[in-house]
Amino acid sequence: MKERKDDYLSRRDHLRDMSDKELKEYFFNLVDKMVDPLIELSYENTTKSIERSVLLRMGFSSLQAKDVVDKLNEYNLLRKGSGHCVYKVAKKFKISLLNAGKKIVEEDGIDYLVEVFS
Amino acid sequence: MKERKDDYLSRRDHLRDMSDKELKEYFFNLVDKMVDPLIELSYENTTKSIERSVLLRMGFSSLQAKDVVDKLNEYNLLRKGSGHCVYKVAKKFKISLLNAGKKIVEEDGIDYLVEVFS
Amino acid sequence: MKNLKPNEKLDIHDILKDLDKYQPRKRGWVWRDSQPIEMRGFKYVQASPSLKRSIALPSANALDNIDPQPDSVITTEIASGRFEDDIRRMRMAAYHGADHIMVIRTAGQSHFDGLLEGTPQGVGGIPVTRKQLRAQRRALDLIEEEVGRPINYHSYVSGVAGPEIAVLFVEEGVNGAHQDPQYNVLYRNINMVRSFVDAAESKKILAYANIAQIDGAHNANATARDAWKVMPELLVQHAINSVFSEKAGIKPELICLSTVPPAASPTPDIKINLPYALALREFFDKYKMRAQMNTKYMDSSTREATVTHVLNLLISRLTSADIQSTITPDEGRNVPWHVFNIEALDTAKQAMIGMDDLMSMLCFKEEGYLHTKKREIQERAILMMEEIIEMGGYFQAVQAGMFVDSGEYPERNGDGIARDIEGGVGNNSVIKRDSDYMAPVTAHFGYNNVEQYGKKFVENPALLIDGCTFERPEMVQFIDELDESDNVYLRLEETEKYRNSNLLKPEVEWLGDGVVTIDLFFPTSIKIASEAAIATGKKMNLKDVEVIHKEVLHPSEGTRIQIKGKVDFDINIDDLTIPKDVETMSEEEIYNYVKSNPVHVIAGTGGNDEHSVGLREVLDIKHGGIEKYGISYTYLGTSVPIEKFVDAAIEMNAQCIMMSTIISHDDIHYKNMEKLHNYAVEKGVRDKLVLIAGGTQVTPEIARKHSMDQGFSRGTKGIHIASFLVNKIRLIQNED
Amino acid sequence: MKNLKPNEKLDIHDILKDLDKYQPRKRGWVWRDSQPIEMRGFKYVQASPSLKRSIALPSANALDNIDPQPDSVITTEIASGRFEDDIRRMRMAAYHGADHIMVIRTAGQSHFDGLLEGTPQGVGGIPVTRKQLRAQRRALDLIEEEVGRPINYHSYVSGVAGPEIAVLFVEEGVNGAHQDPQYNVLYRNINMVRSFVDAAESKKILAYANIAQIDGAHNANATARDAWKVMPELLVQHAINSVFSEKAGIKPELICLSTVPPAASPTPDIKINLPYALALREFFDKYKMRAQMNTKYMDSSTREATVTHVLNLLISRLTSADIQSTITPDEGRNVPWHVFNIEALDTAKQAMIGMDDLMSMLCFKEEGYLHTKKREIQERAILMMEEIIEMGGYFQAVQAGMFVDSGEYPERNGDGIARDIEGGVGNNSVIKRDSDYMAPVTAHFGYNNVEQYGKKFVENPALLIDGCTFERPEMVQFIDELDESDNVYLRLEETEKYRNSNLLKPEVEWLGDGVVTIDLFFPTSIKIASEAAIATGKKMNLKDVEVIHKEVLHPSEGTRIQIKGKVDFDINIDDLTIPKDVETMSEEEIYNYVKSNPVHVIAGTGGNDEHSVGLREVLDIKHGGIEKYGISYTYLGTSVPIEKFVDAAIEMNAQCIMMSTIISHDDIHYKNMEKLHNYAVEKGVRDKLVLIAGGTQVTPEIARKHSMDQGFSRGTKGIHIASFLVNKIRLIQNED
Repeated sequence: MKERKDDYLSRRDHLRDMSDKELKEYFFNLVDKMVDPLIELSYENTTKSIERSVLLRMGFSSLQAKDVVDKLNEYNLLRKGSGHCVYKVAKKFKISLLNAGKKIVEEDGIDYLVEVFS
Repeated sequence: MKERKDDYLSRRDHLRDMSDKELKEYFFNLVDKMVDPLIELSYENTTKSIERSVLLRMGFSSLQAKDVVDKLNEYNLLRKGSGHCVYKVAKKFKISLLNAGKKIVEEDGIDYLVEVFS
Repeated sequence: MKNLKPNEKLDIHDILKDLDKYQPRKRGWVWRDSQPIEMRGFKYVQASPSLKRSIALPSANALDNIDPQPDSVITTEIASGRFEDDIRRMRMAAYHGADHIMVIRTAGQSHFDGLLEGTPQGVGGIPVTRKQLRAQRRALDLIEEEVGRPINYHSYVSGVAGPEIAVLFVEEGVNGAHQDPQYNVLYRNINMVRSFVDAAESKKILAYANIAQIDGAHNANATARDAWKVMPELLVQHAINSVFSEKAGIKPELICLSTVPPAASPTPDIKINLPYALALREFFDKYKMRAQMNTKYMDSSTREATVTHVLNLLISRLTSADIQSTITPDEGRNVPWHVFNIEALDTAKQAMIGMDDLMSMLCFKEEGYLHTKKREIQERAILMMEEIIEMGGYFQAVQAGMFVDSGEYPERNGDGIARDIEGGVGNNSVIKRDSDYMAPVTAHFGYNNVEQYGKKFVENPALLIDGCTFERPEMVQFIDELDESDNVYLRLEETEKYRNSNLLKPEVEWLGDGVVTIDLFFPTSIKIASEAAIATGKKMNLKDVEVIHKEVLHPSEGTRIQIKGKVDFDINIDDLTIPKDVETMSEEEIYNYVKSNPVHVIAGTGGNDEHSVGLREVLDIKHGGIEKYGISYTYLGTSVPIEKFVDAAIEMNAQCIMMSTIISHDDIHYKNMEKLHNYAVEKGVRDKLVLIAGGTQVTPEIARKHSMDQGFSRGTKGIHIASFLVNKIRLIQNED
Repeated sequence: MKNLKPNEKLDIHDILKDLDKYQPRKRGWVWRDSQPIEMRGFKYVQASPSLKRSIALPSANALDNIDPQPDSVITTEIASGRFEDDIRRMRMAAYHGADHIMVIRTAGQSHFDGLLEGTPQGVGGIPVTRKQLRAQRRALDLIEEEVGRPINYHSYVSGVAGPEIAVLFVEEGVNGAHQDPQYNVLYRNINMVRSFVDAAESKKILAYANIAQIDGAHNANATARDAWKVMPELLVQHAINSVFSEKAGIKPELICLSTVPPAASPTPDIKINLPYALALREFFDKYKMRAQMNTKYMDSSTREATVTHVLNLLISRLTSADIQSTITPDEGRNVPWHVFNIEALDTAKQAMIGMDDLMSMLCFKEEGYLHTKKREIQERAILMMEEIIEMGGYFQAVQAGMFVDSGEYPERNGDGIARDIEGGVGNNSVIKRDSDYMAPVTAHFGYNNVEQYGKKFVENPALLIDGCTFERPEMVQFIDELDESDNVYLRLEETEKYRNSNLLKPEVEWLGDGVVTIDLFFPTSIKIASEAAIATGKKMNLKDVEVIHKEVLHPSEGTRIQIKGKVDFDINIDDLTIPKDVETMSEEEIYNYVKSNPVHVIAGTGGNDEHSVGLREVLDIKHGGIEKYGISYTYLGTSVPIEKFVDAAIEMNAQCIMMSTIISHDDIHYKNMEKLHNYAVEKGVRDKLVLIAGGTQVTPEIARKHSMDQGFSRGTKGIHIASFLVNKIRLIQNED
């Protein structure tokens, strides 16, 4: 930022007459204005790490999760959810979740996913 | 002293209603009662150390002062003041204070002192 | 695995055994059970229940060894880079009052996009892995039983693999974690969009397991040129993370603000730090305070750091600290060593107990500087937020370099840390979720269309797969070592000869590292003293000698130099003569013996020594002294001429002389012992008399070396002396 | 004698030369000139003017080395027993803020009925003699000019030769003294009648020269079993001495109460100490407070003592301290060493400045515990005095054992120190003055019939002899040495080879004593660790190895042991390689060179290191960095991969790489230096590039050893780097 002298005394004019309580309320109103867009952003998006964390919870090891997510990302399928993809393949082929993951890594399950999510 | 349980709460009865200021005044009244006899005692008495300190101030070295005071004590003359004795001898024989001291140690001046203070 | 025994070392092999099958005993954070306690007549208000096993402060030995515990959770940070050595330190720390153990993470892991496995060695901390976490949690499960208080285990959810690490933490029983996307953005140069998206997921996961979260705002203090000028910004940073966390699902009572008194003496410390502490606590009263000690104004003096930290603890006691972190006083010069973790913990315990219930006596002035300054900090923070919103929000503000500027807002020096919205590690890695996006797991944040598979899954998406690892821990896969050249087994092998063997080597952080510290004063300038110190270290057979601290006492009269270096020899325990414990007889046995064989003791302090407290305690019946067992004594008082002891013993027909001697200057205590012995010989009574010397600088060995029959030091009780005396008198009588 | 130069040692031979002719420059006590000051934008309220020369706190190096001085006079206590070694320590202490130097007296002198002469060695302090006093005062006269602040010199008027010693103090320019007859009575077993009679004379003499008087009440804390239980008695003791002193002629503003916070943690320190401090200050507000630190609850841990002392300083700042005494943190284990006097002084300065103006923010609660407890202590003291008077006065009370009883009055445990009115040293030695008693000297207390020689002498008895030594210092006789086998010349001879020679030996209290301290941790029990430590010390070539501190970290995992021992070798300065100062060029010269020879630098923190403050300070024009001299730079940020430095240098055609590296764990900083060098070699640019490493653990030697051209550490300014860089670039260009 550009350099600027301390102009606190002139800037604070509108705060001067607030009580301590009002000041605190105003503070948290401003916080909400900063934070709400960030929460919204997080609500609507995912990342490779999030997707790997989903697979971990589904019983994958870190190595397995990485391979599955990388493969799904290659095919632009993470927008559907990695867990979702694994779930779909497992259901479809009536195999375990871990085997479904393996199938995806081996690109066996990818066609099915591309098709079902198209 | 004999052992005694803490009886503060019963003993303090007469102090309870004093203000902080009154308490302080009372405290120092009691101090005076303890200290005045000690000051009185000091006013009326002397010691070998006091007498040596007088001689030090009169220009005697610690070794000289010790000898003079010991000699005067031997002849029960400290009640007159060691400095007094030295002063008397110096005046009488028209010698310096230090020489007067020497004279006393050598028992030369003692007779005169015993006489003049009798 | 069997419980730990205090007198047996924890065996790391035991910890590693069957680790793949170990499951943590519990999840979630535990606060101390804050409650008033009473001990030895002292009432403590801001306190918590005593430990089953602990080590009291050194001076407690004059106070019946009481070890009152304060109310705050107390943190220690461990960072040796070898988790197996950290574990030993955890155990030491727990005994000294730590119930929150932060194991620092290795530098650089935050840029690793994924999880690490195995147990490679780290720099300045360990690589966080499942195996490392599980081994340490397993050890802590044992240690918390040993000391009798739950211990919170803490690690770090930052970097580009946050959500995965958060899952790991839930699965492995981690109880507290750092999580603050702003830390990634400002200090790790991780892309800000990625950081916030990941953070919401991470926080939701932490929330699930009631893991306490600590933010990263304190790093601004450590980074800014003048740490106290970022106070307004700190309020903003705390606010962003706290409110974001709450909206992501964490309960306010598990959202902890990491706050550091930003200034330190020689600034007017409390004048700067107190208004800030109040400003913060007033605004953020629904959250918790993790009070950290100052790290910014630490040099290599451990004394100076200790004083600064006591002043930090004063701020905690004047305001509040739910978690009191400790910073080791050596952090300004090296990655913390064992002894300094313990020093920091003792300092916290000592100061917090010492300042117990401080605010029952004090209040804050409601008018004047304190209120004005507190309010000013708050207003400056608000003004900063107004400008951030005006700029278009947080991302734009960071991009413009609004944060960690060295000017106190609204002053700007133009030296803030600016990050590009489209830059940093992990840029462009965020993926928009489609409308049919779904994740069949517990604690997933954000849009999750499980409804497409049935309404019943909305509340519990993991039901779709019959539960995830959070409900079914047995699903977790354990990976052991991946790196054959860097793992705990190799490290253990290297130091195996020091493990449960007869070989010892001094250490500071790793078993057998051989490092020792030497404290030296040379009557010369700092430059010459430094070189002389290194030369001295070499002559003392040290390798790798380095100066770790310099202190000018006067430019020409003298300099203090502390050096470290490595010894390259081992100490074989078999070669040492370990003194045996003085055997104590039963009270009954002593009493009966003395009843039929009267024992009289002559006691006093020798020579020109006026310190009689210790002696009177071992004599007096009221203090459990020898009188209790029917032994009679004549107390000659203080500064007793040596001859008088022996003369009195002859006169009173005594069996024993007990001479107390505290002053040890110029070896006067030794000289008096020899004098006592010689005079007794001269008088022809030496063989009939038991001669005992006592005093703080007296040891049994020293006393015996100087012709006494026995010596007693600090901590001696009447029973020790009475036992020795009765034994010795029996021996003498048998000889006769 | 010429003034002291900071870079030259004080020569004890100079001090001793013509000492018989030396007269002190002034008499009387000097308070600090308490006034607000401002420094580097900080305002200090409880402060005093800066010293001309001083050594700031270590961390001040991050704050432009400011060294604000607090308002209280600050005391240090020196006790090596050799006055010539004490003098060197005084000089060090003055630089660290001491302006009240107490030289402790040797044990046992108080029973000597007369003055000692010469300079025999003492135990735990020096024998007070004229020669010793004069030499030390002479040294202080020089030292106070060196630091630019008057220094108060302090000694002891107790024992059976009080009045003589008081005279000596006036004659030799002593400025402060302990004087309290109760100390003689209770702790030295000197007859009480004699003590009080002597005391009045002593006090009158002290009063004459405006010597500040400190009482001895604090000794009751150190003696009582539970120090806080004597609080009521302490008020009584203070009252007796203060009022007695005032009646003997001392001005209230020179009557100082020696007060110690009686309790220490793990008791609830402030809850006990604060009400007491208030009780005392309320009653004794016309006198001065000499706040001493606690000595009772000190063990061998210097850390613990330091924390206790900071809490003591908190009491001083919550209430008041006209004189702030310091207790060395090693007092629990030995007669203080040089470094610990300095530690104690730094602790006081740091804490007092840190807590500057504390009470502008706080107030005491007017109702409740604090007031109730304060009042209770005062009332208990009053009840005690009532009983004393009832018993027949002070003498009777002492005889009955009223004092230093371990019960809190009115509780009595029957273990007080009882003394016989007709007992003790000097019993029956008081002589009643006759009505013609006379003493022709100044400052004589009590009955003095000078009127018998003329009315005009009443106001000035010394006129009778044309003035005494107080008016005519030339009358004072100087005695040099009396003991041929024990005097300063013999001691100087023994250590002459270390005095202004090329030989150095480490020391702790005496020149060439050879004592060093080693700090060790062994992963084992306290008993084995102690023996292992002694064995280690021996293997490190130490003689007389002794354990001075033990700290259990865990009963089986580890113990800290500190040992001391003596080295028996000398270090020859001629054998050392003393690094030269980096020569700095003039700003002008650098600026002109860079103007015609553009210099560009690539800078960043290396590897996984996020600490950038130090680097940015030496770069930035605002902080006086290299930019100021026209040197341009590219800042690559933090955690820069090593290769990137070299690649950027090639790309930007830079002349220099500056890599900052703070993390030194596991020698990562060395490894990165080598890596940088090797990569530059690999890329074929090493000989054209200046490689500089910087960081707190980097030294020029270490950096050069690891293939850098130069290293820079703490305290580096832009000009140092710019000078080096321009020089080096010139060299490279000349080689081309």
